[in-house]
Amino acid sequence: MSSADDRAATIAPVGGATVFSVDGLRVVYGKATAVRDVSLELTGGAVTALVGPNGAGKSSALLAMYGSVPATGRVLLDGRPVDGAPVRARARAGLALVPQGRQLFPRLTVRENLQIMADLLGVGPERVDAEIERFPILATRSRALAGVLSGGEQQMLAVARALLGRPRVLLLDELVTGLAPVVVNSLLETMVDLTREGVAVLLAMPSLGAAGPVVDRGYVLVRGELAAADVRGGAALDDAYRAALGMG
Amino acid sequence: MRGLVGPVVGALACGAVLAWSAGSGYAEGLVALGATYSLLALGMWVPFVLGGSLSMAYSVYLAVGGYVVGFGILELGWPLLPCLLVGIVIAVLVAVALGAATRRLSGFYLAAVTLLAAAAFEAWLLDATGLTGGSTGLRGIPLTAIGSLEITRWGLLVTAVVLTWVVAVLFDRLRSSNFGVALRAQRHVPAAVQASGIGTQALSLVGQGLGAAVAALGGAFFAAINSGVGPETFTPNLVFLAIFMPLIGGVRTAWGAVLGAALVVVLTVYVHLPGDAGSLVLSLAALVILLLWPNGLLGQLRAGVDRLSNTLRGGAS
Amino acid sequence: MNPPADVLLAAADLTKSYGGVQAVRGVNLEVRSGEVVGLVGPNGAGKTTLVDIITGTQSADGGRLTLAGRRLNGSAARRARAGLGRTFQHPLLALDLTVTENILVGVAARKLGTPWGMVAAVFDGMVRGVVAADVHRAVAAAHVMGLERLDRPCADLTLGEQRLVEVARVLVQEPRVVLFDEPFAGADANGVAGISAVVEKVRDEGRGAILVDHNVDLVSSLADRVVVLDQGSVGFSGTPDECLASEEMQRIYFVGEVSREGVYEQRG
Amino acid sequence: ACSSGGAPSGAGSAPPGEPIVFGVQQDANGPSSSYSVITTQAIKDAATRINSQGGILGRPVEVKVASDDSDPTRAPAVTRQLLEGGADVMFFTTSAGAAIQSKPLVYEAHVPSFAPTTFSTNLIAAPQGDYSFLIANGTPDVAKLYADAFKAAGITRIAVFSDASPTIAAINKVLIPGITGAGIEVVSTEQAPADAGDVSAQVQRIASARPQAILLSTLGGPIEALFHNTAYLQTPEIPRFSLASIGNQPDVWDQVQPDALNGVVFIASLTDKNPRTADLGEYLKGERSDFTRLTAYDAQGYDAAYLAKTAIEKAGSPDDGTAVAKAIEGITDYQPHFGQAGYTLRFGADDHDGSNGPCGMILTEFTGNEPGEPWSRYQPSC
Amino acid sequence: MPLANIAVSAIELGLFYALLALAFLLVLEGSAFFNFGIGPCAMFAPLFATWLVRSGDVPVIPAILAGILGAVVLSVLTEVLVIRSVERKSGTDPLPALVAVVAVLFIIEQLAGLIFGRALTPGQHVWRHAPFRFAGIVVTPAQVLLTVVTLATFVLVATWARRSSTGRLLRAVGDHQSAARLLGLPVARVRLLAFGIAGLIAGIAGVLFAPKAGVHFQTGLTWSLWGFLALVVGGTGSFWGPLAGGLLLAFAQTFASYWFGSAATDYLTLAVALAFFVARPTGLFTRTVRV
Ligand SMILES: Nc1ncnc2c1ncn2[C@@H]1O[C@H](COP(=O)(O)OP(=O)(O)OP(=O)(O)O)[C@@H](O)[C@H]1O
Ligand SMILES: Nc1ncnc2c1ncn2[C@@H]1O[C@H](COP(=O)(O)OP(=O)(O)OP(=O)(O)O)[C@@H](O)[C@H]1O
Ligand SMILES: CC(C)C[C@H](N)C(=O)O
Ligand SMILES: [Mg+2]
Ligand SMILES: [Mg+2]
Repeated sequence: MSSADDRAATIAPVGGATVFSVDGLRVVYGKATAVRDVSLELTGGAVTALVGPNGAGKSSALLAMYGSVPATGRVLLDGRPVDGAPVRARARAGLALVPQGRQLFPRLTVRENLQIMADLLGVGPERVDAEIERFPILATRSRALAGVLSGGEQQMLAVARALLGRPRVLLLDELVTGLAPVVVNSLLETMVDLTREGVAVLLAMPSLGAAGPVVDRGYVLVRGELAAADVRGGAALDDAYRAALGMG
Repeated sequence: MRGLVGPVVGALACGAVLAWSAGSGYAEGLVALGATYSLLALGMWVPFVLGGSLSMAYSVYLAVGGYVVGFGILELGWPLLPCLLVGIVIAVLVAVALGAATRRLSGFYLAAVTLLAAAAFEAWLLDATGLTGGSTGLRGIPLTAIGSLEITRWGLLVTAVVLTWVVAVLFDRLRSSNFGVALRAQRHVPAAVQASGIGTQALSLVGQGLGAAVAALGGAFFAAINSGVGPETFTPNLVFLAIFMPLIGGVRTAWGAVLGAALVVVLTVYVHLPGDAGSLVLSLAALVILLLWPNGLLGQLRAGVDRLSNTLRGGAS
Repeated sequence: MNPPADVLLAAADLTKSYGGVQAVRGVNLEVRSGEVVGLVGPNGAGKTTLVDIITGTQSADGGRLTLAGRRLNGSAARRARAGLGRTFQHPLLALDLTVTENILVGVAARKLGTPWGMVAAVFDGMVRGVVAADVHRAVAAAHVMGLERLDRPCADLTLGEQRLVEVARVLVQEPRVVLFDEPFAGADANGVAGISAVVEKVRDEGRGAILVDHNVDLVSSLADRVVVLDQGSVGFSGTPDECLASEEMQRIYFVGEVSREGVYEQRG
Repeated sequence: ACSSGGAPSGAGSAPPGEPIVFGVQQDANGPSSSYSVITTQAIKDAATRINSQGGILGRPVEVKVASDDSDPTRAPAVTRQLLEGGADVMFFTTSAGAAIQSKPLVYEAHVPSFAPTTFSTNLIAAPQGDYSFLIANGTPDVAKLYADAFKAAGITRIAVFSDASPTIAAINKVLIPGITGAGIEVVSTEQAPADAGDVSAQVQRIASARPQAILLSTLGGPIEALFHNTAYLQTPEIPRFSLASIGNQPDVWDQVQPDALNGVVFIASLTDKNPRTADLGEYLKGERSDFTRLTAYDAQGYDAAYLAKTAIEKAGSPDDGTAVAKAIEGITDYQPHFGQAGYTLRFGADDHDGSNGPCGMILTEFTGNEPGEPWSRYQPSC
Repeated sequence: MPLANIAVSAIELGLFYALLALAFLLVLEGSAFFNFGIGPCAMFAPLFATWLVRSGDVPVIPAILAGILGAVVLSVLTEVLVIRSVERKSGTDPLPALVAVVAVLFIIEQLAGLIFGRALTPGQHVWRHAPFRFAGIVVTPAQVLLTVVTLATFVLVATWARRSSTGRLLRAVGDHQSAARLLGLPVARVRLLAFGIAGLIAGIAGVLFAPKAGVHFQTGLTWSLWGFLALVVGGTGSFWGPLAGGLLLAFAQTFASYWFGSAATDYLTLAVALAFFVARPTGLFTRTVRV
């Protein structure tokens, strides 16, 4: 973990261009409103965090940004509105999501799971090979069914799938869930590397945990509404989160 | 409060139907058929709607109930009541034996094997001439007396309807009980239910046995009321019809099965349709109901009532 | 092998392989009364498989299990009745049932243990319907976990909330040994506190627990002993402090991406 | 499903007055619908003709039809509906299984009933057979006919192929003992479900028993077509005989391979030599726009209606069903529109099967895939 | 040559079962749904073809093609008009859609009875030729045609599903539909494709088998049950499962009848099925994943 601390000092200040933003996002399930009027911005080269307790609406917000659940509000990718655009169009435009839970195809092999996404994005097989190589476990089990992998292995596959299209905006729902610390560290390192290439990263999670040091700025979501916005730095975000929950 | 709605409305409906039918042989016939269908649909409701296992052997349990009544009264000279009980016991035993033989099968694999079992049973009814009367079946079953109490056809009919009411009320309670909750849970997450300490195979066996008992009751009353039963009386086709019933009526309550059964009787026998298109109209009606209201008629009714009471309450406050 | 009297769960020489993958190889493990055993290890180390073959969710290829000195075998349901309880790494709930109903399964399990129990439950259920006392138990457990609006179908719950329901379900079962498979994954501060309290309660009541999680700090703070699983076998076992300081832990857990390369070829 | 012809048939020329109701229980959608609807139509046509001839006892005839789709569970309710609708005479054109389920109801209601096409004698047997009547030659007649025919043709070893339906099981129970009783050896009995996809195993088993002929005892339909196709391919040298159904199912002829039916002998009930048959053909041609060919079902349905008329007139009123049933039992010389020219139907107190000797049947041989000439080797003598 | 002749018939029957089961499997792979409408689709094709030949004087080949097209349309309509909307409304509960398709089955049956008549309808022969006879074995041209077409269909479908990107997409959608939706895969189109191809295969199976014993309006249910049995025997783990299942089922049925007598067929079938499923409760080919 010490390496992460070192990195925290060297992170570039927030200030890249805004590559992705949502304005007045609202998600309604039946009678319940899960997300109301959420607005946030992601800047290229920065890791942004969205924290909130269970049921706050984080996943709903991410799914809405990706276009997977019906929502209202503006969504801008590179300044162009993509709300109303289908998932496929957003994905091809450079948006990627690692969803929460088991959203793989269990009876397809590891490789096939990646190929499906490669076909959707229109990227070549060499990208599939590259992403499989990123996780040694996946490389050795590329012909196994995704549904027999361990929980953490499945999570790695989900991350590999999201990275296939070299996205410019990465939405990560509970990225580190179920992953061993060594993998967490290396993944966080990967995220930081990606931001160096100008990618915007959004990490949604119920607590900052190990991700604290890499976070440039953050938002706090409570009961579907933003309790704090644009908080700079992991430590400040942690404080804001505690305050929002009334934990001093 | 809410728990009383089903029993009370159900009792009123049963009473109304009986009153309507009194005196008319035809109407009584309809009610007898409705009661038989209801008991079949209720029997299947437990394993199928609650437990999610599609056993197609229900024609067997109906036939067991019917044949035991025929054999007991005609050949052994027994009164009706012991015949009913023996029929239920045999049906439960058959169901448990079949269930045990197929205990590792689930879903559609179970449907396939039970369908074959029903076919084999039908063949056996033809072959076991000594017990079943072969192709003729058992005909001319007389109405017996219980002690000095003379049993009439009308008495049988009232009893069948009352039993339908009792079973529906009991099953409605069963749905939300420990057993019902476990049975419903194992439909989708058998591994979790097992990990809690509940043997899912035993659970569905008990469900199958319970369903078989109720179906046997239906078969027994049908045979007694119509004084005969034969190899073609209860066929697997009936079981296909019976899987419509709870879905049409609504799966959330056992009354859905009863309402569905009643609707099937109305559409296929009661109403006069041009061109004898009853089967077609029934299928179309089932489809339309499923398309418009996937929770069935009662589900839709309940939603409507809820909406109404909401607006009323909203208006008041 | 004659384990000491206070050993609740004893596993000897457990193995399990899938085709070429040997997921668990010769694992020995003990859980004593009042003890929480932390089980950590890299992804794919075999933790979930170990939980599965102990609880009978999957069958083991070999090995012996005892619970309080008694041989533990047979179906998952039988082992659960003998006193094992577990949660699943991915919450396993009946999504069309409500929160209360899902927890009620755990309550019901105590009455539906035998076929005769089931038959009795059928008659009892038909006459009495749902029993208020049972519902109270389920609701109380839900409240312990901080769950609200219990008449929602579980399909409407977030994954984090679903995990809490699972813990509540195993809680009402009152098992003698509970196996938690990554209960903290995705839990917020309240959830962590709630689940921790449950683990503490299990210990305080003289029962036992196996706690699988990747959050080593949390595991260390809750566990009396930590077992490190690596490539299917026990790499290290000791107190949390010993474990954190151990070379094995450092090697297989925190550093050494390098050392994990080729893991699967080795296993094949 | 059910429906009812609301107005009296042939309303235009019908006499006024309270109608006498013919209740017809048919199979409109089920497995027997292919022949049941034909019989029903013939009953309606007969009613039309009866009405145009002044009705029965000066009263019009009304035909009410309801379908049980050959479902015995529905049959009693449908029967009760028709009885409630005032049926004075019942006609079961539905399957025998459904008719048997309804037998107790007509017995209890004291309403006489005809099953015009059924030849399963279960229906008229005790118990509760007192109000049920048959018209077609019963199975004992069929057994005797074929026993005599086989003897005449020098055949002493036969195989029997059946479909696995209860109706056929009931028929075989009488048919096979009847044939073996006459000294013909049945060396093999094979069966297949009515919806079987293949019968080559049955054909080969039959072949290995080396019979001199095969008798098909089926309800006709796909299974009979399948058997002829398979036997024609694999054992063309063994002659085949069949019951009546195939002769009345032109659709089955189309399904059989070219020439596969050539030489098959079956029991026809119609012959040009019977003037009444020709007359009925002419009449129906005028009544029905889509008339193609007269079948035995037409004749039997039509005759059932006229038998009902005769009996009601003899009884003097349709109101007392017992009297009408007695009247039917007294009919001894009705001249039907099927059978050989001199054939008559005869009922009696113990004889609810109107058929009267084998002359109701004509053994007919297929030429190509169509019924051809009467079989030259044997015909029943009247 | 009794055994050889029976084997020829068993193969014919087995290949027909196999095609029906393959149609089932395609829908199952593409939409995780047991489409009991397969049998009626298969029945519709020859009924419609013969109706065209008889009443419209359409030549045989165009009529058959029209029949097969009809089966495709029927299958696609089942998805578009019924299953899709029922599933959308019923959420996680699979029962409403299942019951809806049983309703569709009866509707097709009854409509076919109404339109094409309730009598037995002969199948149309694509290839008129005398049966081939060698060494006492008889093989009909219809059997040759069925064999060739079935094998070709299996090779095509298996290769397509395993190797092509559309085939992969099909399997993904059926495997985890909500994940497919979440990722933006064209779920509706893929399902349509699955139903369409299933209808095509069912239609082909129907017209190729109909000449054997004809079709009538209630054949559809029987055919659905046969195909379904073949599928569960074969298992759902491989596209070759239906072929194995169909042949196994047909051989078991036919040879059991031959060796033990046809009177015992029903009992034997049940006994064989019980024994088989005790050994393999989920069929021959399976793919299992963890809970
Ligand atoms: N499909 C759904 N139908 C109805 N309500 C839903 C649905 N999905 C989520 N919800 C509700 O919406 C709210 C927000 O859910 P969401 O999954 O976005 O929360 P979250 O912040 O991601 O929680 P967690 O940290 O547990 O993943 C919750 O109250 C949840 O119960
Ligand atoms: N059914 C199976 N078929 C093939 N391989 C399997 C199967 N089940 C598990 N495995 C493999 O066995 C290994 C151990 O899996 P297990 O789930 O026990 O790991 P774990 O320690 O729980 O990992 P994680 O921390 O990621 O959950 C993994 O590599 C997994 O891919
Ligand atoms: C016309 C025949 C096929 C009728 C058949 N014999 C029956 O009894 O139903
Ligand atoms: Mg979430
Ligand atoms: Mg795990």
